Amino acid sequence: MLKKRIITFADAINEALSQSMQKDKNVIIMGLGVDDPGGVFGTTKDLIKKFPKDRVFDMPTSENAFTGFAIGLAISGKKPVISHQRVEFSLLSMEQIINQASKWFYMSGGQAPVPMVIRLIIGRGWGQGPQHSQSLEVLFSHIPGLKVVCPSTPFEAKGMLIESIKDKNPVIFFEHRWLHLTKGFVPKKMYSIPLNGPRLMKKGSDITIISFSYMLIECLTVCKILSDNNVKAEVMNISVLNPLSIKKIINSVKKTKRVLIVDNGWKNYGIGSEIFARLFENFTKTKITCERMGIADSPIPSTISLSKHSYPTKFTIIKKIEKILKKKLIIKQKYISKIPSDQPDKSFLGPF
Amino acid sequence: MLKKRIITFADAINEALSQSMQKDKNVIIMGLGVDDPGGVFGTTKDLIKKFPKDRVFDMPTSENAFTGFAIGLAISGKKPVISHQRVEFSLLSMEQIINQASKWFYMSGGQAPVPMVIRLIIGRGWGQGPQHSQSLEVLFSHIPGLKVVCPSTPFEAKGMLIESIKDKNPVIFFEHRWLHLTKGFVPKKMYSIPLNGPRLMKKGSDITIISFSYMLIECLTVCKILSDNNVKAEVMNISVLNPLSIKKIINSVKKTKRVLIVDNGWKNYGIGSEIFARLFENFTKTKITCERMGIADSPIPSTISLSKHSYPTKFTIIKKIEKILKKKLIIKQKYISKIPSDQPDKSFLGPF
Amino acid sequence: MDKIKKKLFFNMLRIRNIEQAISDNYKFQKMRCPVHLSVGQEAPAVGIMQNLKKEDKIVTAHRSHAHYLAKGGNLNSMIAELHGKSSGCAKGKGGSMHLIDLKAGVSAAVPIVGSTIPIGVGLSWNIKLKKKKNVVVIFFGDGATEEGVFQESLDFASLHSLPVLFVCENNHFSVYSPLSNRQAKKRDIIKIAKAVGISGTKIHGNDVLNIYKKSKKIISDIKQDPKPHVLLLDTFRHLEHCGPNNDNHLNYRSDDYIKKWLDNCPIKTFKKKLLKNKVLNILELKNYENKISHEIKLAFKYARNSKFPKKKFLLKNIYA
Amino acid sequence: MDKIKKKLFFNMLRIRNIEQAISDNYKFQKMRCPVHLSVGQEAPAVGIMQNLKKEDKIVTAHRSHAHYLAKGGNLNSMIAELHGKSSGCAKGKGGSMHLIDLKAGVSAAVPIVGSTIPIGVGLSWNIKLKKKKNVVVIFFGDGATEEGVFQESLDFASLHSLPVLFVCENNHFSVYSPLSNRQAKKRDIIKIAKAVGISGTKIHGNDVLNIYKKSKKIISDIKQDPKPHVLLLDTFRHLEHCGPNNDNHLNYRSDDYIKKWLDNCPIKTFKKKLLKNKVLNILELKNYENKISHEIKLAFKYARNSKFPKKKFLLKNIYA
Ligand SMILES: Cc1ncc(C[n+]2csc(CCOP(=O)(O)OP(=O)(O)O)c2C)c(N)n1
Ligand SMILES: Cc1ncc(C[n+]2csc(CCOP(=O)(O)OP(=O)(O)O)c2C)c(N)n1
Ligand SMILES: [Mg+2]
Ligand SMILES: [Mg+2]
Repeated sequence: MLKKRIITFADAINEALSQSMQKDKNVIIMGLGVDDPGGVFGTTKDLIKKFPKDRVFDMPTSENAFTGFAIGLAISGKKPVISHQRVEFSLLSMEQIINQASKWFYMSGGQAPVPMVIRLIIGRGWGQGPQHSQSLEVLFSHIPGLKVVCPSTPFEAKGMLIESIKDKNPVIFFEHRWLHLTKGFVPKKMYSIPLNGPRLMKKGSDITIISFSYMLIECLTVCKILSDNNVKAEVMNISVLNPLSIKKIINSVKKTKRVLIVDNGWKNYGIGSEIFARLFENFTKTKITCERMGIADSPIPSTISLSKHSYPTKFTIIKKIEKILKKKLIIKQKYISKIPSDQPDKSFLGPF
Repeated sequence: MLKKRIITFADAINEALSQSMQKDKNVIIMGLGVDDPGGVFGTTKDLIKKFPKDRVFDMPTSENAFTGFAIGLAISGKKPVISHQRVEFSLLSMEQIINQASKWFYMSGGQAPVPMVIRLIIGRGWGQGPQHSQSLEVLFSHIPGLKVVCPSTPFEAKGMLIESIKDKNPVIFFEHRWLHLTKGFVPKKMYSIPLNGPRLMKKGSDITIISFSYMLIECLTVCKILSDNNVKAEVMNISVLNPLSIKKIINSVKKTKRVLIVDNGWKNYGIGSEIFARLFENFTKTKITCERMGIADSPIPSTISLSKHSYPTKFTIIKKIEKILKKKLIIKQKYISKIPSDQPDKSFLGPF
Repeated sequence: MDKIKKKLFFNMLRIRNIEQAISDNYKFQKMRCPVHLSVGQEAPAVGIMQNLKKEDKIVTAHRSHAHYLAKGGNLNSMIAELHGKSSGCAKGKGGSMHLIDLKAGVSAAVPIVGSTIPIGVGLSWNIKLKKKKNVVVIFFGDGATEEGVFQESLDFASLHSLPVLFVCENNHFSVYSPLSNRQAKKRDIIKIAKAVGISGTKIHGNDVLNIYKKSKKIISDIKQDPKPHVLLLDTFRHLEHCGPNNDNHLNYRSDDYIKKWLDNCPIKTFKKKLLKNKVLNILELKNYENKISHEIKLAFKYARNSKFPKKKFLLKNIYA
Repeated sequence: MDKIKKKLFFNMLRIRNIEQAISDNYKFQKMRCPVHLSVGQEAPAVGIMQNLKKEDKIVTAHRSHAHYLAKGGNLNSMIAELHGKSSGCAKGKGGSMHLIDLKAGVSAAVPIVGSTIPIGVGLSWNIKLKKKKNVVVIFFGDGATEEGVFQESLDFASLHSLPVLFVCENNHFSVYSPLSNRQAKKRDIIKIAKAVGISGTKIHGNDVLNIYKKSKKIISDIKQDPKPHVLLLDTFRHLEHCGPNNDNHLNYRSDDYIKKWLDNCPIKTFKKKLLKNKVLNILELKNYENKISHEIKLAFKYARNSKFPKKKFLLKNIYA
């Protein structure tokens, strides 16, 4: 009997890095603390033991410059993977990312590709507060020339990171801190998942739920609640935000005619806005019902008493779905978690 | 007989700065070249002659730090107005803008407002190329705590800048380089225009055209062409992108049922996406026809032979309207400009 | 002078015990935010702040508790903030990494490394513009000097002769990263300052008395004749980078190194000296401990009894 | 040595005349992009590049024509690029501010001040990783040293002993802004470098021979034993910051100052010396002029005769 191999998302990232480094000696890991005992939430743990020192580089807190160093490496044949333990730190390097990395291939007339990966970790919970829990996917997704990838499962994490490293373009690779702890099936062998758009997570016919990153996990739980209520939801995971491919989503909505978009970031000018627009561009004849949700449009406060209202939850999502379906839904006791809203599970006690 | 006072957009900005400085001694002007013979495309010209040296500050090319200096000034009672001659330079200061300025009031629990204005100039034409002609409004509009203002006429430029300086919040004030040269009626006296949303530019009943910044000017020309064709277009100017108020637009669309959104930036994940979404959130019962346009989703190339296809033009806009109205429209000879597409008028010959 | 010595000692002890109380109580999961404790690094805060007036301002970073307290930041509001309560110094919206007390001159603390450096320079610029006789002190770590904005800020403070004291607390680590991973051996912060026209002083960062004395002169000079100064203070953090515990088992700092620095604890060494020189006696010490412990008890009680902010505050204060 | 002197002279003259031709032809509105001409600043490019191999790389900024040409960048492709043609070195997509010639080792030029500095450091890091005996030369202006990323880049190059030569062409202005508006009087780039462990050399930026000689030694040292070096070269731009004209009427530089520097023109002074010392004679000079003028004529013809890129290329090359 074959037992499926279950590992954490963080370990899946680690394995992707390790196997990519093994396979291609041009792959280089760089970022604050990639060689330290924490190993970027475990994702780079022990790489320094497996590979020579000149492939795993701790960085000074010079985020702007080291993004430039990575570009220099990339245009001369290396494949750097840089990481920021919070997406907020990358704001120091927006000039290099937006003006340089994203346009280099284009503005060199197609001569100089920039094969690099920028891992951006989204924080959440345990009072991280306004400067350690932003999402900001849209800031990158708006920029032609950047690929923006948001895996939601350990399986995706590994396959999409391997593919992102292979890719010849600058790839912004979002990892939600709370996903690092989640577990799932991940094959041991090296495999890659093409960066070509939405993935069907669950088949259904009553409503299409579109989400990505951590919010997708909430949506999958919601699906179980819906199942209990005899509602068959189809769940689409837009794991690639840019370039955005909408075809599979259109097909799903053709079937369901009802859509809920649950954004992983702020709602206003969010990822959901673009999807919303694309849907209505495509459904000019057929009537569809569409709603969207996202993080409340304020800085995310530290105190749990407020931050618990920042994020969409199973309950607020169900409420929206009730509105769409015009139908009352019942939530069984077992879904009512006793874990405080600033912890993904009991094991997570901060401090960061 | 009263003759209306006609001045350029750049002069209107200059007047707004000058009158604001006159009125409130806390207003301080800072930025590269604010005291030089060019005077930021004329917008700060001669301020150094009218005001003491310690109110008009040339800056080193340290964009990140001087945004922080401005925050320090603002939280201690000054009202700094900083400028970047290209929006691209502000990317060096995204950390200060997004993590700090936008959240300071919130994360201080409402104790420390940050009254400052960041003037961002959007370049276009004469081969500016990929790093000197981005728009990027959405990067700021997505951030709660920032106000984002995009005047289109000299009248708006003056009134909204005066209001932005008075405002207690960080205001991102976008000026399109090509607007600087445009002329219009501007009262001499100090006046301000509230930062509260869309402005009706032209009344009509057949179609609502929504735009902002320089693209709005194109749309107003298009209106004349439409007029010739007996099409009555209503033009709405979303001069405040954040916080976005949609009510007036809804009312307009209630009447016309047809909408064209002409974005001033890239189409994908653009300003238009949010408006599109808001429209369909509001029109769940009534059927509306909605289209959007924006800058082609690529870096903007230097050569005129390609950049002329980057931007929406009178002709491509008319084409979209033909699609919406399902009707052929005639464009009179006089609208067919002999000025190359990389010049707003004959006088503009670069070099930047 | 003895009075001041006692005060310096008391202030250090107070901070130490408050931090210890946070550490002890963290496990109860009521302080639900990251904390970067200042244990071991009390001397710079206390020594320098003794020379500041209320109207002088400070800005600091993630490791801000000592600075906040030494500058006179309200203890109750700080502990309440850590508990996420609406009586907190940032109404619960900030947490430990966003301490602020405008009345006491604590202008800001934020957890983005280096970010308050230019903001502090902006504050000092305004002091100069207003022709006031005050100073801004900017606290940051060795890691923060690697941010370009540090250099940009030095440059500007020098160009405009601003009344600002840059204080680098060099604890030799950025999280687990030793200096050798991040900075060239020959790199010298005092020289970096000098190269842009700013004078600098290096003092041992655990010697509170010397810090007090030297910074007294420096601060009074700055107030007299505005110009920036850089102070470099070598020190050591006792606990883990972030969180309530000790992390010596991770071995990123050698046992010898740790022992050397623990022997050199700013409070232990100063206490020994004060007792030896009879500036302080055991009874007074006991009194100090009691007084502080009482204050701490009240602060935690205050925090616990305070209310959480109501839901509607989520969308309040986004715009002024 | 005479051969080299002649070559240095010829290369400077060639750049000067090319730039002059661009200036002269700009009014025909066929070069529809901003241009930042190098007239007056030919010596650093020519002097340093004489010591580089094809495999050595350079990066530069907005004022890049001299660097591109001195490093061996293709003239036809450059003029075509300025004309927006598909035969341009960046297929017309970049314009004057984005010159590139990978074969010649011109890795990049971009107009965001300071931005290629870390990218150049990245290139040199890779040389070190590959254990090659090459060098990267990074060209930038006095203004660029005000960007924090300059300091961050120096720091890292020093930490990892990278084979990189930082070349600051100090023309004392950033657009119209004099140094005094931007940098403290006592600020010293060589000292800034030293403070992080990098040695530096200041040479007069209009003395091509000395630049050649000093940089020869520096570059060969770097190739032998990789470590960074900073070269500071004072110089003067003859024309306006951006565009084809002279802007002396704006009076942001005094007449005396301009005269002093024009008298010190790198080409004029070197020519005088070479003629005086009989290294060069009038006939040779005439030949040089003719040869260059012929080359320029062909380049402009090439550019004019080249085709514009077709519409479909707008959306090509966004992704590799
Ligand atoms: C811009 C940025 N990069 C990285 C981090 C992650 N980080 C938090 S604290 C810290 C250590 C900084 O070291 P130092 O300045 O020496 O302060 P210390 O913790 O030693 O007091 C780092 C790297 C951050 N908060 N901000
Ligand atoms: C980040 C950034 N800020 C401002 C500008 C505008 N700008 C273009 S060239 C230039 C002058 C820079 O001066 P310097 O580095 O000394 O070069 P020079 O023009 O003197 O050769 C400036 C400020 C820019 N391009 N990029
Ligand atoms: Mg430290
Ligand atoms: Mg210069």
